[in-house]
Amino acid sequence: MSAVILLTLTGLGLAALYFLVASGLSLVFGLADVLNFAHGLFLGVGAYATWWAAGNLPGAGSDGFGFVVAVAFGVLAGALVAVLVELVLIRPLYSRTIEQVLVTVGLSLAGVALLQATWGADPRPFPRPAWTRDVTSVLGANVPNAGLLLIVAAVLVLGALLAFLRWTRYGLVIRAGVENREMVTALGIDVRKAFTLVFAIGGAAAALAGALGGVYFGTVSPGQGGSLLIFAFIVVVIGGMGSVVGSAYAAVAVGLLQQFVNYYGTSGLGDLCVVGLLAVVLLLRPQGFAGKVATA
Amino acid sequence: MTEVKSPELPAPPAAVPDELTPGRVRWHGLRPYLPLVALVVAAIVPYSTVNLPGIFEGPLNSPGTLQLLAICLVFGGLAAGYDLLFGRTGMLSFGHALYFAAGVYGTDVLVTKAGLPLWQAALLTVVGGTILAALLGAVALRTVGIAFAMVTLAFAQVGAILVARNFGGWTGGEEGLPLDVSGLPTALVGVANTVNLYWLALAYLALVVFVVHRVSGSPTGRVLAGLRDDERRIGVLGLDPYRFKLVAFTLAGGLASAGGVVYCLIVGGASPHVTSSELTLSLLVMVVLGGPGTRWGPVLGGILYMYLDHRLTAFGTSDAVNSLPAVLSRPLSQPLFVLGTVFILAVYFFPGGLASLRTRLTPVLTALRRR
Amino acid sequence: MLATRGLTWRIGEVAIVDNVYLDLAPGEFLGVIGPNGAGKTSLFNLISGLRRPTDGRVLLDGEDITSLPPHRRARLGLGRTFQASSVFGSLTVQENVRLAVQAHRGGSMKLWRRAAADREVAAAADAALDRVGLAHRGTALAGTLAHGEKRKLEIALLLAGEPRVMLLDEPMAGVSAEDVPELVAVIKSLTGDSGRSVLMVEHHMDVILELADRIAVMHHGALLACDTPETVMANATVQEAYLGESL
Amino acid sequence: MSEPVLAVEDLSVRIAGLHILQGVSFTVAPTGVTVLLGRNGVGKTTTLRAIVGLTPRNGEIRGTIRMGARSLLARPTHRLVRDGLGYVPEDRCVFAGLTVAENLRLAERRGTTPAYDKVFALFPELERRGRQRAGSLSGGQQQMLAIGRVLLNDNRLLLIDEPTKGLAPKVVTEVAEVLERVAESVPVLLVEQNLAVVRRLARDAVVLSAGRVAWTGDARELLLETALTKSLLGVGASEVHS
Amino acid sequence: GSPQDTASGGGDGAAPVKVGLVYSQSGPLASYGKQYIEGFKAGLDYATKGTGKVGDRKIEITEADDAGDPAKAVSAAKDLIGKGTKIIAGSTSSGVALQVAPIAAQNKVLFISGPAATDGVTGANKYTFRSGRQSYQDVVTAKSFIGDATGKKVVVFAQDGAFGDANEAAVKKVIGGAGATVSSVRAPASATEFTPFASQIKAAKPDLLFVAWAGTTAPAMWQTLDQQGVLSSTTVVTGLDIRASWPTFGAAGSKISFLSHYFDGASDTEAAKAAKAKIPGGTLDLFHPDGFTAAQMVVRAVQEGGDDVEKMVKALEGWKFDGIKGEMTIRAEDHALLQPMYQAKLSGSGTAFTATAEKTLTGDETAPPVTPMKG
Ligand SMILES: Nc1ncnc2c1ncn2[C@@H]1O[C@H](COP(=O)(O)OP(=O)(O)OP(=O)(O)O)[C@@H](O)[C@H]1O
Ligand SMILES: Nc1ncnc2c1ncn2[C@@H]1O[C@H](COP(=O)(O)OP(=O)(O)OP(=O)(O)O)[C@@H](O)[C@H]1O
Ligand SMILES: [Mg+2]
Ligand SMILES: [Mg+2]
Repeated sequence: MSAVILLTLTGLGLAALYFLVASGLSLVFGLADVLNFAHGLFLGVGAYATWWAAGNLPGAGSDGFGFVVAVAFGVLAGALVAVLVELVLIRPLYSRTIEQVLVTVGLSLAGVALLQATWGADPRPFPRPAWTRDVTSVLGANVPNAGLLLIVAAVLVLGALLAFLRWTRYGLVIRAGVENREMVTALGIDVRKAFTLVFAIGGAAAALAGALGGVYFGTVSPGQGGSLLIFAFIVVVIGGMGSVVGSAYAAVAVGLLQQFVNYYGTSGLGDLCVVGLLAVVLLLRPQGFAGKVATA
Repeated sequence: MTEVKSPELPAPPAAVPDELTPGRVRWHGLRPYLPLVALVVAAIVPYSTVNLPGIFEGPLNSPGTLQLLAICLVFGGLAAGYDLLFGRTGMLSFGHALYFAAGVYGTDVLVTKAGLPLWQAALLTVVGGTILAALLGAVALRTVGIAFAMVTLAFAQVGAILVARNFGGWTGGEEGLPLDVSGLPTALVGVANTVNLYWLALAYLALVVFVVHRVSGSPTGRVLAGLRDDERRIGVLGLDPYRFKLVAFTLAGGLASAGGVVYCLIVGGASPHVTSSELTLSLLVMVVLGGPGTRWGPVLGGILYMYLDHRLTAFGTSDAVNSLPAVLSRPLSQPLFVLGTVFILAVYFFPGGLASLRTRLTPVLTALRRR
Repeated sequence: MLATRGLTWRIGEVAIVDNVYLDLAPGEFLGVIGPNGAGKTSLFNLISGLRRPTDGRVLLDGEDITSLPPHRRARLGLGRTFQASSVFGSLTVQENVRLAVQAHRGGSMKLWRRAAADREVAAAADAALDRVGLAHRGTALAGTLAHGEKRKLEIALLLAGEPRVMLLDEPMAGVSAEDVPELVAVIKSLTGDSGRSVLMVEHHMDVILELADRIAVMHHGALLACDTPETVMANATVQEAYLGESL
Repeated sequence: MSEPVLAVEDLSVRIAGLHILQGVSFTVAPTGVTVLLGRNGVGKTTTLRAIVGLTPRNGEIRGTIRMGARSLLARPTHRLVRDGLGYVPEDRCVFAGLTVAENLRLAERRGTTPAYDKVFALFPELERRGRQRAGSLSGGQQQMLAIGRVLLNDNRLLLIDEPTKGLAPKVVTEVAEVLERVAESVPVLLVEQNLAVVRRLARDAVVLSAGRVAWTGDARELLLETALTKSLLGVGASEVHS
Repeated sequence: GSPQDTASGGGDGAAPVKVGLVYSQSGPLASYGKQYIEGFKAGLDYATKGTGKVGDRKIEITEADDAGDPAKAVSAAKDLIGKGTKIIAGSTSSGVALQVAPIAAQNKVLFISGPAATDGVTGANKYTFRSGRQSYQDVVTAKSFIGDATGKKVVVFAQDGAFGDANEAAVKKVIGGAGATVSSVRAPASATEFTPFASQIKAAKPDLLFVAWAGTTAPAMWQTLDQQGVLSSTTVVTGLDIRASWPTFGAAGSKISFLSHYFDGASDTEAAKAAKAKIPGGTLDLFHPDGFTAAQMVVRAVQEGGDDVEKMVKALEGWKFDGIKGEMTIRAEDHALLQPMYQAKLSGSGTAFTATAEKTLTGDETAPPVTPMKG
């Protein structure tokens, strides 16, 4: 019994991590229609900026409020980089979707190499509050606090994103802009601003995932973002392109599936099952869990 | 018709296939023979001792240079084959690496573990790779757009996981599997015979270009071009989109596994690099770098990409780079940084890829000539 | 020739196409009118196979084709145009039509032939282009055509397939007044004694009146009436729901 | 005669090497409907798009376009629209993935009260179908949405490209009536193929032919003179009055 | 020119000796590569007494980056061989070592593999040697932690793939052969969440847990083992990675018994002192000895063999010498490098950790079984 509880809670922690990574990806993909391969870079920027801030920024540290400041700095850095990327690289290519994807591919290559050139390829210990290393006993299962932290953060991010989409006009503007940018401008709306904002939010979400991922793994390394990215992609697609709620469901499904299969099955089966789930979902419901049926 | 955009990727920046534009002005009678001339020139390159300092490490006929060129040529062919899917039919597959990897590992395992003679191993591998593509394509093509990209990615990922698992020690896991050369024809073994590998790669490239060219110029190629624009319309005209896409997918898969066979011989083994989704991504990069849907673009893109990929490691450690201040020299010594940056710049400044250079340069050239 | 039996398409509770019985005799020209949103295009989608009906059957020459995919129906001689032009934007006008001709001549896989060398296909394509008056635009990319030209290309694509039953969805929409008579003539020439049947949705009443043998009126997905032009035009409901007071 | 609301002077547009417009000049009067006529492909849509600043990237524009004293060229589209230039494009361009209500909400301009009453009075269908995705609307319903979207706001000039295309005769009449009423308060530059509609609405007419202006003047005059109609529009007077 | 040309090695006495180093300057193993090259330079200096020459012949080093990709390594090797290089060394990763080794045999040049730990390099062919340790030696060292193995329960926790396979097989042979029951828990190398595996291990209640894990996910793995109480309930043995990774063990570090190939302070030999003095920073690390030893072997080969590769091979086979780690022997039968190995403990906290040697095992004690030479 305690094994099931342990696996469920740690699986949810993993799901939360996947969701945090996927949420920004899903937002940018769903709204701005950019399949952002550079998302891993934003993740890395967030993680390294937090790491750097904890050691160098006055007021920031690895514990208590200092840690919050460090994470805030990391998130800000991620958002900033995302905005820069949008302004300089993505914006001039609007309506050329394929090229946008390609630029993000190039960026993911160059960006990760840049992180590596600056801080080396080896993992560095990540500054984190001591309590995140401990476990909380839940019905006899030792659940890592870092996982619980991720779950809380994921729920908060989910709420914030939904509020953004529901209560502001931006969601509307961007969804329309993806379909037909020209027409949105012809309605008197500066669609460029909205797109930049979406990138900023996507970047911030990624950076938060990077920082919390650092807490979870205990280290930060340049390739970390990339390895999480593939699962994030799977989550985004299973969840239905660009549906934030769908991503949340999919993350939970993927996290739990992986955890339980890895425990009860043989090694590596967890990954295969996730990939299998992706294939099955797409074949049965090409639009994903939450995608609407397109009339074509 | 009340129509809704389905969540599909738009077709790639389309180029009208050369083959389908009849009556284009031929500048002179020689033009149709240019590919042949290029082929002959490429074939006699190994007889030249010309030294191109900075471009190659040694003279053209040195094994190091020929090896590099051979790898470039294979990827030129691979990119051209991938373009059959991406540039010409508008199918964005993220799993093309799988069929290439099937070629590499198929040959390697059959020769090294099963002890088959090379020709049998090669034949079996290409047939097997083609069948694999046909089977997986038959499933994956039930989806379109991003979903298709993701299903193909998922299949390729399964391949990567299986190779990494090292079942029964067959694939060598992350260490890869060196090719057992004891049963191979001696002409393919040893540094002194690198030139034969070069010719093999050249032959592969020529084969792919020829096949892709013929197919795109054929009635089927016309249908593929139509599919790229509007699949529904093709159906209403009385053609089964699924069948045509499956043929393109299978053909491209077969060509890729043939490329894998050649690559395995050139590199002398298999390593899990070839199963990674990054390889498919780099194929995409190559095609775009060159110009999707054009005859020579993908080939040039593939050659250039692989050349940079290999040569940048040398560039990164060169004195010129090392003497720069650390802010510059550190990133520049990372080959991937340079490659990524070059690629981004290329997307910006050559939107149609290398293939569009000609049309872009023509006005400049004529202006110059008039002077 | 073409018949629908209780054809119904529902989305949720709403019937978009509601229990439609329609018979199209060989050589007959049936005009379909009805207010916007009556379900005319949806009916075409069901007949051509782009949509599966929730109920009812589609018969061609007495054969049930309800479960066939679009391309199989096309091969049986069912051709259609689209209300929103859908042409192959990255191909030239000529290539567009050649593709259609080739599709008609047999869709078998020809991987190794030279497409450009097939003179017969080219000739048939040029003939089709000539008929709609687009021959001079042959080398233009279809994507860059002006709206009216795309409409003509749509018809050329249809012609190339030499269908026995043609579904035309508002062929005149957006065609400049000058070209209307010409296009009407083209469509007229398609029928006549050739035995081809046409089902045409059109809002230009004068065009409908000139071409149609019978007129079907759709309203809220159901077939309100299907009769001779005179009877239909005299129908009070049609007057009120569709025609309104004339300008 | 008072100052024109819009003055186009010597407008030339080249797209991908093609001279689509070659020195087009005309004005739009501050009241009533000015109609832009011409065969398919003469450049009517191109003209409208040049005015709202939507010429494609690979296009080249020369000449001047002025609204009052202000030059419109080189100003971004969204600013032009916010300053009161309403545009209804040829292919309607409703946002297929958004609901009808969302389409309308998107068109609300900040700082003004959207005139939903007016729009719903004109097109009750739009109110009823508020939650339907615009992509699943019928062609005519989409057209209503496209026009309704623009009418939510106050405009100084409306550019409308073939609004009656694909509409049932009854709706054509309705749209024409709507436009007639709209034109009482806002000047309209209208592209229209339906000559009956033109006859009913147009005050001034500009006829384009192969990228040039072939005729400008009073619309009634154009439609009355058989010879003129025949030579410019290629239709007999009988058709005009049918 | 002819397409079959390869430059022939300069025959006369005073021409420099070309040595090609193909290793990772970039890519995931760049920091291993860096240690290797630093060690090599120090070793060359040491073995040539600061002259960089053997006799009157200068050793001319050409470096090439393989970025961890065997294809690039093979290209670089072919290029070097084509230019007349007779000695190639390097190979930071096992994949590279395994694919370059056959190239060396096909072209009859000397290949001295570097940090690559795969057992497959030993006995690969007549021309292939190694300057580092191999997985089997790690496992034998691990065995020394449990004393008498009879009746003990041992679990191997390893990642999927060849590295894990090799370790699992070696443990079965070495410790299982000594009477212990060995079972294994395997996990994908890409795993990010280790609770299921930790639970499996815990359920098995082993007397000894042998962990073979490489890569950036290692810290998360250790943390989970610690949190789930595995580290405190049994003896856990693993290999000690490079210094930079020590802080990532965190609190878990002091609960683990380490086997070590090398760390600063593990030995106090002549060579170690010389190396310390020479390398930048003055602190030795895991892979400095591999480079250092390689240089010693290169110098020996050139001294005895001149330009004749066959003679070089003869000169290296059976050679006993003093390296950084102490007495090293190149076993003639399969070119295994017999060398001392260490048991170590990690102590400290934060970013300051120190390793101390608990016990040194001699080269003979850790000798792998002889593999028949394959080619
Ligand atoms: N996928 C869908 N989901 C919901 N409603 C739909 C869908 N497709 C069509 N409809 C509705 O069905 C009705 C019929 O649409 P259809 O396009 O067939 O009309 P139509 O008669 O062709 O009109 P028009 O003359 O304007 O083209 C419309 O009210 C439309 O909104
Ligand atoms: N983006 C473009 N690239 C190339 N040619 C174009 C482009 N846009 C328009 N054209 C060409 O410019 C010409 C004028 O087009 P435009 O759409 O303005 O015509 P129109 O008068 O609105 O015709 P219609 O009545 O059919 O709508 C056409 O020949 C068209 O092919
Ligand atoms: Mg319709
Ligand atoms: Mg127009």
